[in-house]
Amino acid sequence: MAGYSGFRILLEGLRGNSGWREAWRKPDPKPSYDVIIVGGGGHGLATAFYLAEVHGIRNVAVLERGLIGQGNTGRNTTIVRSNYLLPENNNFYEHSLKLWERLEQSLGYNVMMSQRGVLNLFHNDAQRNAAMRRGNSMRLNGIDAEILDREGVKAMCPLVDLDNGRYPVMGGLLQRRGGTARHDAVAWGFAHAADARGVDIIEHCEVTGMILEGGAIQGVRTTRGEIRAPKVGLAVAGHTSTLTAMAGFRVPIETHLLQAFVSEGLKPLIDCVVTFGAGHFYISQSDKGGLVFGGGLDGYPSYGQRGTLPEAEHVYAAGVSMIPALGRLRGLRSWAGVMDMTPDGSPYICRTPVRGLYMTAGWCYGGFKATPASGWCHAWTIAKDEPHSLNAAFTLDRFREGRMLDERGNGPHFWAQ
Amino acid sequence: MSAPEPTHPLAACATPGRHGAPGDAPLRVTLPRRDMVQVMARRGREDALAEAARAAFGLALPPAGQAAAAPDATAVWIQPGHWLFAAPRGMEGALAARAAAAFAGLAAVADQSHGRTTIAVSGPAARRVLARGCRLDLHPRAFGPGRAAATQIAHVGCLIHQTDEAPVFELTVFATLAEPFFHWLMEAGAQDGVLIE
Amino acid sequence: MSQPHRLPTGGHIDRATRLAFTFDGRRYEGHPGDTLASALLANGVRLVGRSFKYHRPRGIFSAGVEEPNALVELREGARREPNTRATVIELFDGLVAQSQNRRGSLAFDWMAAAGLLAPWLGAGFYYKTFMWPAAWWERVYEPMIRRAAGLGRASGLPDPDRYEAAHAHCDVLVVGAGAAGLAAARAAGAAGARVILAEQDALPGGDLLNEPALEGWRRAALAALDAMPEVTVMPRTTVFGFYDHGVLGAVERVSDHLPEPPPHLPRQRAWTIRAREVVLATGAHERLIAFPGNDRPGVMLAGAARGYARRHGVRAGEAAVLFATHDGAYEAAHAMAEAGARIVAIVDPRQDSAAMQRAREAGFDVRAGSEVCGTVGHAALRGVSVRRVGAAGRGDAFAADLLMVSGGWNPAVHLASMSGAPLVWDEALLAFIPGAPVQRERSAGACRGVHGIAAAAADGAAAGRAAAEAAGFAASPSFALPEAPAADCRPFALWEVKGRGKAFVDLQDDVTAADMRLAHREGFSHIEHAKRYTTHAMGTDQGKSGGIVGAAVLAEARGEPVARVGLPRFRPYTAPIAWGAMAGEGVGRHFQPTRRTALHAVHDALGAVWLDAGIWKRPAYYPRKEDADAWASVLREARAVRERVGICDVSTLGKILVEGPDAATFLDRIYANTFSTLPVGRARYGLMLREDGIVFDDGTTSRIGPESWFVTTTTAQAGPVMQHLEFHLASAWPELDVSLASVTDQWAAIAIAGPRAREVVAGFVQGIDLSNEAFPFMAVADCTAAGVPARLFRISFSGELAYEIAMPAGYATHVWQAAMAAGAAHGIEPYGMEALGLLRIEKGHVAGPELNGQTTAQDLGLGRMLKKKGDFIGRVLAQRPGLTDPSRPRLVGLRSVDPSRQIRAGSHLLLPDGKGRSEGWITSATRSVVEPGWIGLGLLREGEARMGSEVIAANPLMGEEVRMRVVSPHMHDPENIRVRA
Amino acid sequence: MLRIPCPHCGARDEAEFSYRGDATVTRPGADGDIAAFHDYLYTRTNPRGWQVEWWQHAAGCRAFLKVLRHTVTHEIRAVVTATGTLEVPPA
Ligand SMILES: Cc1cc2nc3c(=O)[nH]c(=O)nc-3n(C[C@H](O)[C@H](O)[C@H](O)COP(=O)(O)OP(=O)(O)OC[C@H]3O[C@@H](n4cnc5c(N)ncnc54)[C@H](O)[C@@H]3O)c2cc1C
Ligand SMILES: NC(=O)c1ccc[n+]([C@@H]2O[C@H](COP(=O)([O-])OP(=O)(O)OC[C@H]3O[C@@H](n4cnc5c(N)ncnc54)[C@H](O)[C@@H]3O)[C@@H](O)[C@H]2O)c1
Ligand SMILES: Cc1cc2nc3c(=O)[nH]c(=O)nc-3n(C[C@H](O)[C@H](O)[C@H](O)COP(=O)(O)O)c2cc1C
Ligand SMILES: [Zn+2]
Repeated sequence: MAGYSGFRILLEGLRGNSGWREAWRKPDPKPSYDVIIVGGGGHGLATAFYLAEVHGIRNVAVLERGLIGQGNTGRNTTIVRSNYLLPENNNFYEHSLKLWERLEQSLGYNVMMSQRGVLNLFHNDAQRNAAMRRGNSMRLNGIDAEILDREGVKAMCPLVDLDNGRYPVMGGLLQRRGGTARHDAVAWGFAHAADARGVDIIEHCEVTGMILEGGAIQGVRTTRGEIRAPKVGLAVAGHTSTLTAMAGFRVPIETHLLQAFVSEGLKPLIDCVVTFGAGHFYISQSDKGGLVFGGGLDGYPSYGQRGTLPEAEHVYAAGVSMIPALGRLRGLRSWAGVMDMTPDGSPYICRTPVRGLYMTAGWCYGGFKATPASGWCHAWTIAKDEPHSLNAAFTLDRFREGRMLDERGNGPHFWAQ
Repeated sequence: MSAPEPTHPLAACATPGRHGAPGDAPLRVTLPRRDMVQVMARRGREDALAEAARAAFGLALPPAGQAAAAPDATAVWIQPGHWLFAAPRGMEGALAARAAAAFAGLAAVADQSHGRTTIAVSGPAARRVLARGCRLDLHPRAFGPGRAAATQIAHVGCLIHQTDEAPVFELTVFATLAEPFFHWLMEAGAQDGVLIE
Repeated sequence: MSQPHRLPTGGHIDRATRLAFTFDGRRYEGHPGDTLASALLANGVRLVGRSFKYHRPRGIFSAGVEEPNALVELREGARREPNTRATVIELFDGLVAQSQNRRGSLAFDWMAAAGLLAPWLGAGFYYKTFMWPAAWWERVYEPMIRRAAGLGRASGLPDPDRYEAAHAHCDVLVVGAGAAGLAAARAAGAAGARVILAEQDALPGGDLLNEPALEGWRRAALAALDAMPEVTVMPRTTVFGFYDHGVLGAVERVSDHLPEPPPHLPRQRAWTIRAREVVLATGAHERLIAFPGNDRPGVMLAGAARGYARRHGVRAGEAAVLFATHDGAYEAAHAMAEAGARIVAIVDPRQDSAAMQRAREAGFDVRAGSEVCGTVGHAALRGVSVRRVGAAGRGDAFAADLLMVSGGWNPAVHLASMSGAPLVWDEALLAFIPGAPVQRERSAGACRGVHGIAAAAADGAAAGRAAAEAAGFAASPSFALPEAPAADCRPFALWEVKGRGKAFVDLQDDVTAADMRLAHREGFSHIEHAKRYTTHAMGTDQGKSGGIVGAAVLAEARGEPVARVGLPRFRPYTAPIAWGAMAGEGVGRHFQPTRRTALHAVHDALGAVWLDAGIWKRPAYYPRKEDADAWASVLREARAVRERVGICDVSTLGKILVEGPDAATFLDRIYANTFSTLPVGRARYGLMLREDGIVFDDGTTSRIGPESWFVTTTTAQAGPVMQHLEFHLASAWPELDVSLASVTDQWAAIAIAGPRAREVVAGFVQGIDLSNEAFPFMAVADCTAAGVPARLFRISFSGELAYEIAMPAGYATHVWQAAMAAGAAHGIEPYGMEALGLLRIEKGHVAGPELNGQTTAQDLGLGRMLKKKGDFIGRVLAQRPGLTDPSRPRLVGLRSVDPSRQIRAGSHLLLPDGKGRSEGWITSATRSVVEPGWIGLGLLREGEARMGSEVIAANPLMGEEVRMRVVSPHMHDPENIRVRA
Repeated sequence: MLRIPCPHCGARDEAEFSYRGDATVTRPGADGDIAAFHDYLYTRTNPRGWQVEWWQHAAGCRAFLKVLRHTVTHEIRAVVTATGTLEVPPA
């Protein structure tokens, strides 16, 4: 199947766009595969892509209970960055950012990765010092970071109210290489590219059970029958506990609710991604013109994908407090996703107590940016049955060991991450 | 040196007079001076405590959501086993001493006379104004004289006690947060007009 | 000249009053009762906007919230509000509006050239291109796309208006005040229920406003509601979302119909409504039909044309064609004829119907079995092409300037769907209606497919009565319902007329039927994928009139019924809502409350520079004229403490009274060190861990009675510590008899520190022998201070001889002044947070930057405090290997080798030969007064072993590298001689 | 928005409460080892369905409550005080 290009667009335009074909096939499941990936979000699809691309494992199925990209991948606020504090995290996310930087070309699909800059505001000495520690950690690890003073913030995002809010702005930590990508296109692009490499992407196929023999995985039961494979990778975000329960073990994950919002379409207004340091709020503008924004967790476990009014009010209030010009604009739509929260805010890409069963999970509300590296490391771990050094710390038993990766020192509370 | 009159937490911002819109039924606001103590029952001594309260204060300890009044004191249920006793401002520490003596062995007593402050609001606009921040249903069918409830208004914890049909609501808030609370009240009341007495 | 299309009589218009307004700089007039849209139509303005992608000319399409085209920038300056639907803007005198999304003028929009590229700009084209060269995406392609996309322009200026929140509770909430809603509210109200009737329009009535014959009933209903004290009618109030547990959100537009909000009134109010029962009577949105050129200005929904004629007294066109698939739309033709328009033709794919016959009797040219297959004109409709259904070719041309379209009605099921109700397909109505409710909710009238005013009213009355009964009220008396003949609204299934030219299913986002088919061809066949691929139903109207049409086109492509395809998920908001309204009043300076200590005014009078510590305001330092800069003030204050005596407000520390027979046991389990052994009248420094073994908080806790303890916490953790205590008492040790009371607000506290502290304290404190023997370090006693009862603690954060005195907050000013008076002779100086920070760093006391939620007691050099015996929170998990790992960074002191070189917290510590690998970081930094120069605290790997050696404080962000010497964190008086003096 | 029926205060808005985790785990006693505390603090059933969880009526009576709530529908079926017990219904 021919790839996408400007030339093809031109040609198809002349032919009434009749020659386009499915972006990925819609195969029926085969009885068995070398590897089954459960979950057709960005992470699952990326895992399949890298299994095929890097490890030459192409007899792979991605099983998705609904539509691909309709989980958190399709409902997140699309921020991509690698401005982490702990070396385990910043190395991993930097690897991810590097993959993002050439993702279009790797996939042959425009995921609209846009390095518009991610700016985290700070409002007091303590926050500034923490930003310094983080920014310096990034720089020492070869990652770009800049500290902005108030003038720098003003220049980067002129609409921010520096002075009149409850907590005047002191400055910001900027990662220019951070930015946004088009969420749906990430799922579709990985699907398109994985499919082109032979991966079967099977939608409307829910995994309902695990086939285990002697402590090892042999395949899965699904709404479309049994499918066998010696290796199974889970990439089901907030549903991880449900799947591990099928395999007979529990994990340190609690599934929480996070809302996001979009405004009406507007002419370019906010050029970068800005996060408020004085309350839970962050914002960017999509290429379509909508302001995409969000805040903190709603505060309780939920698989319900619907948010609550008081938390929305808090997000809006923080928004106008940061940028008073937002007051006269309008919210168009709100929605929510179900987050796989971990007790330290860091993820798992690892083997599990069941032989042949692997997982990438625990992405909290920050896993979109991880999509390529999560897939890359998950694929590595599956292919080699051992972690790559980039994900060696992202284990399930780090809490037994007391080796938490707690970026913000929030402690062992899932809902506080 | 003798003890001076304590500074009122709202001394800097509650200026008597008319504020906001010139309506004919403004929200009436007064700042009654109260002593308050938090009384916390010992495990299993609630009955004895109730008895002691009756003897010493002449009131029946109210159940959840209620307040009880005697001529010189009120008691408001605030949390399981905890009541807030209030009396008109007297000698420093007198109410706490009286409660400590009456409830010795039955309850812990924490003086909160300086830690809380009460703002009484009344008039036909009272319910309407409170609804601009208060999440509780204060409609006569749902609330009423003798009812009390702890809640949060404009991010500030607030104990609401309706003392009167009129209605009169007494709002008891943390002293260090009284100013922002009062600011909210003034803003919320501005469209109806506020009369600070 | 003005208002050539205004009818002389009729409608809810006050013709006696004239309102002036401008659109794109031209002046027009209208009347109270007009919307901006009706006034523009009255003035003959047809072209009002440009579409999103192709910048096609667009006119007014609807008469309500579903408007996709007529979006304008309303008002000017800081009040400019983009994307405002002209169809819901109530006209006011002096209104200013501008068209948007154009380059050049509305009539000559340069961007319209995009239309020529349309074959290449189909759905999702951008995913397939702009990839090479890679760098061009961000530099060339994307900026181009961003500029072209988007609709209106934000002002970019702070919104000058105020908003507020409001809360409501009711037995029955009725949403929508059409015939169904009015009847529902009346029935529920008559039963005695507390009712709220919310209506987004300024005038309650819904479709009744288009029915002069039923005006009497509408008024009677409103009068009846007005007479019921427990019924509240809320006009201009849009219910935007249905949330869990019977909670709905609504926005009331208090002042939007006025030039600006009157003094003291907010612009809008955001209501949170808790309803026992909900009646949804939200009516229906009329459905467009996809045919080539269906977006030409002059193409309008039939019901809208009828409404403009009947409600607003405006003739939306002179020569009108009706294209309808059901009888319900025919009233539009009659209304237009009454309004004096010529009905050129009625085009209907059906062969015959009651309405068609009546139309023929009225003398209209009814084209049965026909369809509109094209439109003529550019910025205004000039003609319509009509052909037999399914025939090929261009058909017959009719000259017309108004094409009224109705493909049926889409019940407004948004709220029902948000409440969790499934949507079920009604084959007769060709529409989705709400299925069995999940919450305590029911729909009535057009929003569940009950059409016709009489039927809707009866349905509403029944729903209102049932709702009141479900809320516990007895059945209500009945009342008169309107009688009106009902037209049949069951449409013929004609979704799309295929032909040359663009047939839009989403007018705003320029999504065509062809785009939907392309999406299917590329595998985006599910409605949710198709939506995202094409942006169908993602505009500000969220597909209210065309959403289902797109679904039907997709269904045809898939070869499946529409019912199988379904609609994209409904989400808040039913209509876009102002950001400011959702935010409410707690914004800007009031985003969080400002917490002040009892000494706030004192600090203000001393000229304090303020600092935010959480929500508290605390003095940072007290500048004096002679101080060259802030550091001069800070050093002066700190020096006063080291050399003489200083006074500081420490009221913000959390204070908790812990009392009861089991209080000592409780504290032993809460703290990592032992408290039960502490005698009455003594304080002890305590360390709390989290259950995961990380340090949670520290503070000094005193035993003030055998069973009574005064716990202090850090300012930041006061709330979390209280919750931590309450949680463990409730969950882990419910058997312990302990009472907890927060007394943070009751007690203000002042620290008096410095070598002369004792003399100063002696000057105003009575009732205590202050000698070192009688009142040693860590002693606590009640006393009298300046005549008021107080409590004296001999504790020190600064490292000097120091006291803290706590007094009932109302006396704080009095005591402070007494202390200042007593200290005057000793050179007492107030010191703020900056000096306090300096002093504690010199002393090596940890604070927030070290207790950052990532450090263990060992990390901080406090490991020996952990008791060896007995359970306490964090004990077990603190023993995990990762937390006892000797290679973890340890607390050290740091001193610049070159004293003049500044160091900063957040710098990392590198070994001189360490190849840039971070070995730790600086947690706190300050200038020092003991030994001038810069010092800091840091966490450094193998910290103890590196004492005396040099490290480099690297701060690449600031481009700095400073040589530091590793020293003991206890840089000042490590033997604690001064505090014990 | 949840409306949580506090046994002391009646139905109140979710905004007055704070969630405090799964209430089916209990803190191991003094003899608990790392494994026991690990399970108590970190390992979660995280059911897609009924869950008994801790909520504090923080802005009201400050009581810690056990709430039986469904994590998909958000329905609250029962609330008891801290020492009460709640049975988790079968999925
Ligand atoms: C509102 C919101 C904002 C966010 N913002 C950001 C952000 O700005 N930046 C950022 O980096 N991250 C962000 N995130 C987080 C990010 O979206 C996620 O971490 C990431 O997308 C997770 O991708 P995934 O592929 O793991 O999960 P998903 O995309 O959720 O994919 C999991 C898939 O598994 C499927 N599945 C589940 N159970 C089964 C089963 N039994 N059988 C088969 N399939 C199953 C699901 O249907 C789903 O499609 C945000 C998340 C949300 C909700
Ligand atoms: N314009 C029309 O021609 C039209 C539209 C719909 C229904 N109908 C007819 O109306 C009659 C049915 O009466 P009905 O009462 O069911 O519908 P209705 O359209 O008369 O009334 C619905 C009312 O609900 C209001 N509303 C909708 N959503 C709202 C929200 N989220 N918040 C606040 N208000 C909201 C609308 O503004 C409207 O006033 C029938 O005759 C039906 O055929 C006509
Ligand atoms: C980055 C981003 C931008 C979005 N922009 C829009 C938009 O412009 N219009 C719109 O209707 N929805 C927009 N959405 C929301 C989606 O319509 C949808 O609500 C979301 O993907 C969740 O799916 P669901 O509502 O079907 O559960 C956007 C979502 C995301 C993640
Ligand atoms: Zn309660």
